[in-house]
Amino acid sequence: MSRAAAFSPALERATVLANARVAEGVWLVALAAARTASSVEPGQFVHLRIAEGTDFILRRPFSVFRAGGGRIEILYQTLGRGTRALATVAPGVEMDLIGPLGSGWRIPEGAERALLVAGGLGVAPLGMLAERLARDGVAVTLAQGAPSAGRLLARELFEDVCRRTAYATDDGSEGACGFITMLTPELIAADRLDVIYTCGPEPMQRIVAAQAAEAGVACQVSLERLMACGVGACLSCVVSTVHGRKRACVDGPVFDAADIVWEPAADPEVRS
Amino acid sequence: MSRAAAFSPALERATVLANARVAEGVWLVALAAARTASSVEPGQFVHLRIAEGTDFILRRPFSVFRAGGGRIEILYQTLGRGTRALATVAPGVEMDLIGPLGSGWRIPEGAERALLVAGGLGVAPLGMLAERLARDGVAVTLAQGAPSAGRLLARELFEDVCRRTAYATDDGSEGACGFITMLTPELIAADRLDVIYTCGPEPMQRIVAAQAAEAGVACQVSLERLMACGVGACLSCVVSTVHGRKRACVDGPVFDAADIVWEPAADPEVRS
Amino acid sequence: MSAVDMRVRIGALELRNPVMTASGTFGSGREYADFVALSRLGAVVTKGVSTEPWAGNDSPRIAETPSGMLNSIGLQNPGVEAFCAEDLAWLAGRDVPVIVNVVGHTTEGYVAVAERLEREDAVSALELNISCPNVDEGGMAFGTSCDGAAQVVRAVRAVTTRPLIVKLSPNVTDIVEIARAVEAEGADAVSLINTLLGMAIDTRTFRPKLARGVGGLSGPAIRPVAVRMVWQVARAVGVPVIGMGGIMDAEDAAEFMLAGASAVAVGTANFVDPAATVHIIEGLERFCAERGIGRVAELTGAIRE
Amino acid sequence: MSAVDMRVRIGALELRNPVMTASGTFGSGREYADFVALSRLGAVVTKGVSTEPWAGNDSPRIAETPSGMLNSIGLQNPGVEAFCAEDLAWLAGRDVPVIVNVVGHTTEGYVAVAERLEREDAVSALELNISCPNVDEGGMAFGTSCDGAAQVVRAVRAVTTRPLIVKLSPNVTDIVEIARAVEAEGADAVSLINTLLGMAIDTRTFRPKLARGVGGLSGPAIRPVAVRMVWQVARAVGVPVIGMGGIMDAEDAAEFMLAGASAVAVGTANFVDPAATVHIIEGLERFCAERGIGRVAELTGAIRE
Ligand SMILES: Cc1cc2nc3c(=O)[nH]c(=O)nc-3n(C[C@H](O)[C@H](O)[C@H](O)COP(=O)(O)OP(=O)(O)OC[C@H]3O[C@@H](n4cnc5c(N)ncnc54)[C@H](O)[C@@H]3O)c2cc1C
Ligand SMILES: Cc1cc2nc3c(=O)[nH]c(=O)nc-3n(C[C@H](O)[C@H](O)[C@H](O)COP(=O)(O)OP(=O)(O)OC[C@H]3O[C@@H](n4cnc5c(N)ncnc54)[C@H](O)[C@@H]3O)c2cc1C
Ligand SMILES: Cc1cc2nc3c(=O)[nH]c(=O)nc-3n(C[C@H](O)[C@H](O)[C@H](O)COP(=O)(O)O)c2cc1C
Ligand SMILES: Cc1cc2nc3c(=O)[nH]c(=O)nc-3n(C[C@H](O)[C@H](O)[C@H](O)COP(=O)(O)O)c2cc1C
Ligand code: FES
Ligand code: FES
Repeated sequence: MSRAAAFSPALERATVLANARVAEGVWLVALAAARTASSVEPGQFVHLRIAEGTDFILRRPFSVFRAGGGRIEILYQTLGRGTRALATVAPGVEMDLIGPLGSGWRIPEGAERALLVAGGLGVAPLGMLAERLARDGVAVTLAQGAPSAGRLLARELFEDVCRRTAYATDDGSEGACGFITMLTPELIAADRLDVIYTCGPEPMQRIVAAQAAEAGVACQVSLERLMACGVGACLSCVVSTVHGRKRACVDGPVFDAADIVWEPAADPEVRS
Repeated sequence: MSRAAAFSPALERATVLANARVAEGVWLVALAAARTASSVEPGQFVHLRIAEGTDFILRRPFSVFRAGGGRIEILYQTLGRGTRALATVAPGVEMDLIGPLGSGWRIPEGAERALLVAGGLGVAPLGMLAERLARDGVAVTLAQGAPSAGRLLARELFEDVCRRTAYATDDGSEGACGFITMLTPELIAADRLDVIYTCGPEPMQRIVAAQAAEAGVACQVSLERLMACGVGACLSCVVSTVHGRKRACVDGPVFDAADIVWEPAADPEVRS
Repeated sequence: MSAVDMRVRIGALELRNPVMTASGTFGSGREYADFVALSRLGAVVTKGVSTEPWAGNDSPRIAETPSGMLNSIGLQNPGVEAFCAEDLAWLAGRDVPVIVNVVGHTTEGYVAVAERLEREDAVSALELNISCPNVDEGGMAFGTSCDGAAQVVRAVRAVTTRPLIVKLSPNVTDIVEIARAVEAEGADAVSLINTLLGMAIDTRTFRPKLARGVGGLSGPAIRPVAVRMVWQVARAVGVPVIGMGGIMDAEDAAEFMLAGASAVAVGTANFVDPAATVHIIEGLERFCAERGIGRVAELTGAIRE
Repeated sequence: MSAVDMRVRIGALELRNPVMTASGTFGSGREYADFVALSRLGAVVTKGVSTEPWAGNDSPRIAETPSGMLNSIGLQNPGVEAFCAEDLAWLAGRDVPVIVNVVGHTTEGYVAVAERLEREDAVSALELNISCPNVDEGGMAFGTSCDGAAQVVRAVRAVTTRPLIVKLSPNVTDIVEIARAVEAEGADAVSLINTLLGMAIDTRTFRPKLARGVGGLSGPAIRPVAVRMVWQVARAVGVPVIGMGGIMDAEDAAEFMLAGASAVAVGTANFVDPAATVHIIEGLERFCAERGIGRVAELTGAIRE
């Protein structure tokens, strides 16, 4: 199991390079952030300050979707007031971020085949991962679920680096009609997988974790929690695990699925 | 004594047309605000919302410096967080204002000669007044005091419409060296004035009021108070008068100097 | 959008919708008549009225704070006679229930105002302000002890037939015990919260920003405290609760109703948006319609725990 | 910029400057070591520590509010043994005074932690947290009555030789009387304020935003309340006051000192700017230098009234 040596996080002043809508309610912002871009590992995130002043007292955590050439990209959904405000920020504006943060995806030694399962914005932390796996010669399959064809995200990137892609949409406008978890058992069975990576709504991740456990395949999940500090100090972001409560911001957001003690599905913070 | 029939105030969505620095720490913002522009009287003000959100919970009151052609101009000093934020607003941005508000300057029936005494940003409510007086055939003298020559404001406008202008600067870089109130006794004595209008730091207005009283000339002052509602409801902005406490936002900001019960000079809200 | 029944009851009082103005922030309504058709409102709550005229505190009387403001107006008012002759006379014809906020330095002061108002048909209800932090005697002193609160409510209850609302102070260890005490004395409703006692100091002059030193904190900053108190009180008393404290929009109003409020009052928001009350009424109707809620009163206490 | 003497005294404790971290917002310091050289700080105040490990409350544990946040962490901590072995051992070598925040469900619980810490040289002082709103037993209950506060302070005072700071709850009618009660029992200093009890409800789900329902409000929203309480307490007690509540920058820190605080603590601001403490120390030095103030301690109580 390899996990890159943690690069210590720092406060970085980033400049917005571009900020555009890529699908209904989904935007991509590119930021000039050289330090983070050169040190971030797949699955890590940045903690972004939305605006000066006290209107947004909490930073917002976002996965780094892609990084390179001194810039990072964040794929985000406009959900609440912070992300809606973010969508109005124009190129040239400076924003500060803390990054890179968190423990990212781990690539098992000698892995040859991997399955990525994404629901909705769950693709966000998988972009860098797919590229890294492909570069390392791992055969990657992506299974992506979305409300409709137009909401399938970053198809180009994934179709470029993945051996195979499978889609499911709620309305059947592309791929299978229904949840992506209807396709995953077959994808798991079809292949001798070394690892499954998943991100998306927590109920979905839970189902994927169960399917992986049943098939005896290692599985990693990326969990979202409300975060204040982002650096492990405040205990806002705890996840129940078999080893006790762990902090999503430093011990995660990526966890071994087998360690998670899943919480009741009605958890109001799980929304995306 | 004529005072224009009060035009009822309204909430108006204004668009920033231009916003530029005109002197050290002084800016002029022009707003497209047709309703206010066509109804505002000299000495009235608008109550401007600096930004959405709750970072600036209180609006900021500003005199209308000039109005016409569907636009109003505000001359303002960057003093605190609100005015500093205002100075960063770019053309095209929409801001909402309430206006026109307050009771403006009154022009005595048959007035022939008027003296305007301004200290610092005190020129702001005098721009429209000077134009109106000139239009009505009143001979206007302006006495303006400022820290230095570069801080004498709107000279062009006043030199255009005034019969005479007199300046005093703290550093003597233009006009007399010292306070403008050193020049006013002479200006008052030189002319058979019908009325004196003054705006600026409260201690200055108080001295001018005393000089006017001594010379037996009617005098109007424009007072600043912290304002929450701007429409007479909250009683934030009271001024002590011989008729009891009056609201600067509706009963003023212009008052007959003879009615004012001047408060101790250390009043921390008097700053400009 | 389907029609939503917006009516609510505060004891004997039926309101056409649950949105009223918060005392002291809306004058007597007249000042906002250019922006709001008063007949759209659930009720107008007037500024505090005392027997004799009160001059209030010195200036400066307000200060801006993060997401809030401090005020130390000090209940400046022209006294109940002038109030009846001018404000109330003007309000009488406006087709809106009028709730008069009553203040006093002493129990007798409160009683005298209530007695005088008993003669005025235009008064729909009284709101007893035992929670103003901005006067030296009376005001908050009554509202921070059960005995003090009970005593003044008992005395006023004896002289008024109007619905009696008691406005509670948040500056207490246990607001529930005060609410219970005033309910026991015959209050028909409680309203909360009044402002939190606060202070701000100018780091330029080293002086308090308010001439009086301390003042009352209002606005969105205090909303979480207000929602918590409304929730605590609503589950502990039988009388209706009128919730307020930092309501800026319809979502905020809904939050108070979910916590247990039967109606809400809008204060500081009027200064931000002079038509805030109407926007909140419209928004609340939309809020219900979008969720298939037929009567706004269904929101009261509908928090899921 | 002339040199400003930034040292302050909290009883027997001399700090190199008046800026410390607020308990629970800075972990044990290690988490912020990438952003702040800990030896720059006046002191590190650790998160609350109990005898046995506490699991804290369920998620969600925080919510954003206007200019503030709610938290209901619930004092999750690994217990005093693990704390000494890990956090304290790490902190011991950092050249910064360590103040340990002590919590308990019972008086015995507080006493047991204080006794255990008596053996640790790395502990510069104890901060007795009798004001946490996020636990069912103990916590705030002790801090909201004079008797409760006095009792726990007396018991801990008997077993510790370290400077004893008592952290007060703002959720009381009269914080001065509590401050006096703990001073009378031998507290060497008081710190205030802990969070205000608040609540927020999600109008989408109709559920409280915090799993626990209520939580503690912190951040700039509460600053006016905190400044007022520091001002009230500082003029009423003889021991030093450590002020906190919404300090975001050096001006805010100065405001608390003017109100009477001898030192300040920075909490929520760390989440906004992980180097907030250092920025505040630098800003405070500049603040004094610009005004020709030679010793930062001169600010304490320098309000002009
Ligand atoms: C490690 C991590 C990585 C993430 N990566 C992405 C990403 O790449 N793209 C993306 O669109 N979203 C991502 N999210 C979720 C994203 O942080 C939230 O959608 C965002 O914070 C919502 O902010 P808001 O102001 O629009 O919502 P509001 O509901 O107005 O926010 C209120 C508060 O709740 C928090 N919050 C709300 N929803 C979430 C959530 N789902 N997770 C965490 N905090 C939340 C906010 O940060 C804020 O503190 C990630 C979350 C975590 C924890
Ligand atoms: C009727 C009227 C007309 C005015 N016209 C002008 C004008 O044309 N040009 C101009 O530069 N200034 C004018 N002022 C003063 C102007 O309102 C303040 O300079 C401005 O509000 C400062 O805001 P701030 O956020 O920068 O200051 P801050 O000190 O950060 O503001 C904090 C609070 O104090 C209030 N405040 C601060 N200073 C004053 C002040 N002097 N008067 C009133 N409120 C104040 C602010 O409105 C705000 O509520 C006028 C004031 C009044 C009452
Ligand atoms: C300027 C001002 C004046 C007030 N005057 C009164 C008053 O006279 N009587 C009263 O009971 N409450 C008074 N209040 C309190 C409000 O009615 C309300 O309880 C409080 O402001 C909280 O609501 P808000 O946050 O929506 O403003 C006043 C508040 C403000 C801001
Ligand atoms: C996430 C969080 C956790 C906290 N944990 C503790 C704690 O363990 N012990 C304690 O005494 N106070 C705790 N507090 C209160 C803070 O120390 C401080 O008193 C309060 O937050 C006000 O300061 P601020 O506005 O600067 O945050 C906590 C506050 C927050 C926000
Ligand atoms: S967000 Fe503070 S510990 Fe994770
Ligand atoms: S600002 Fe409200 S009465 Fe003048």
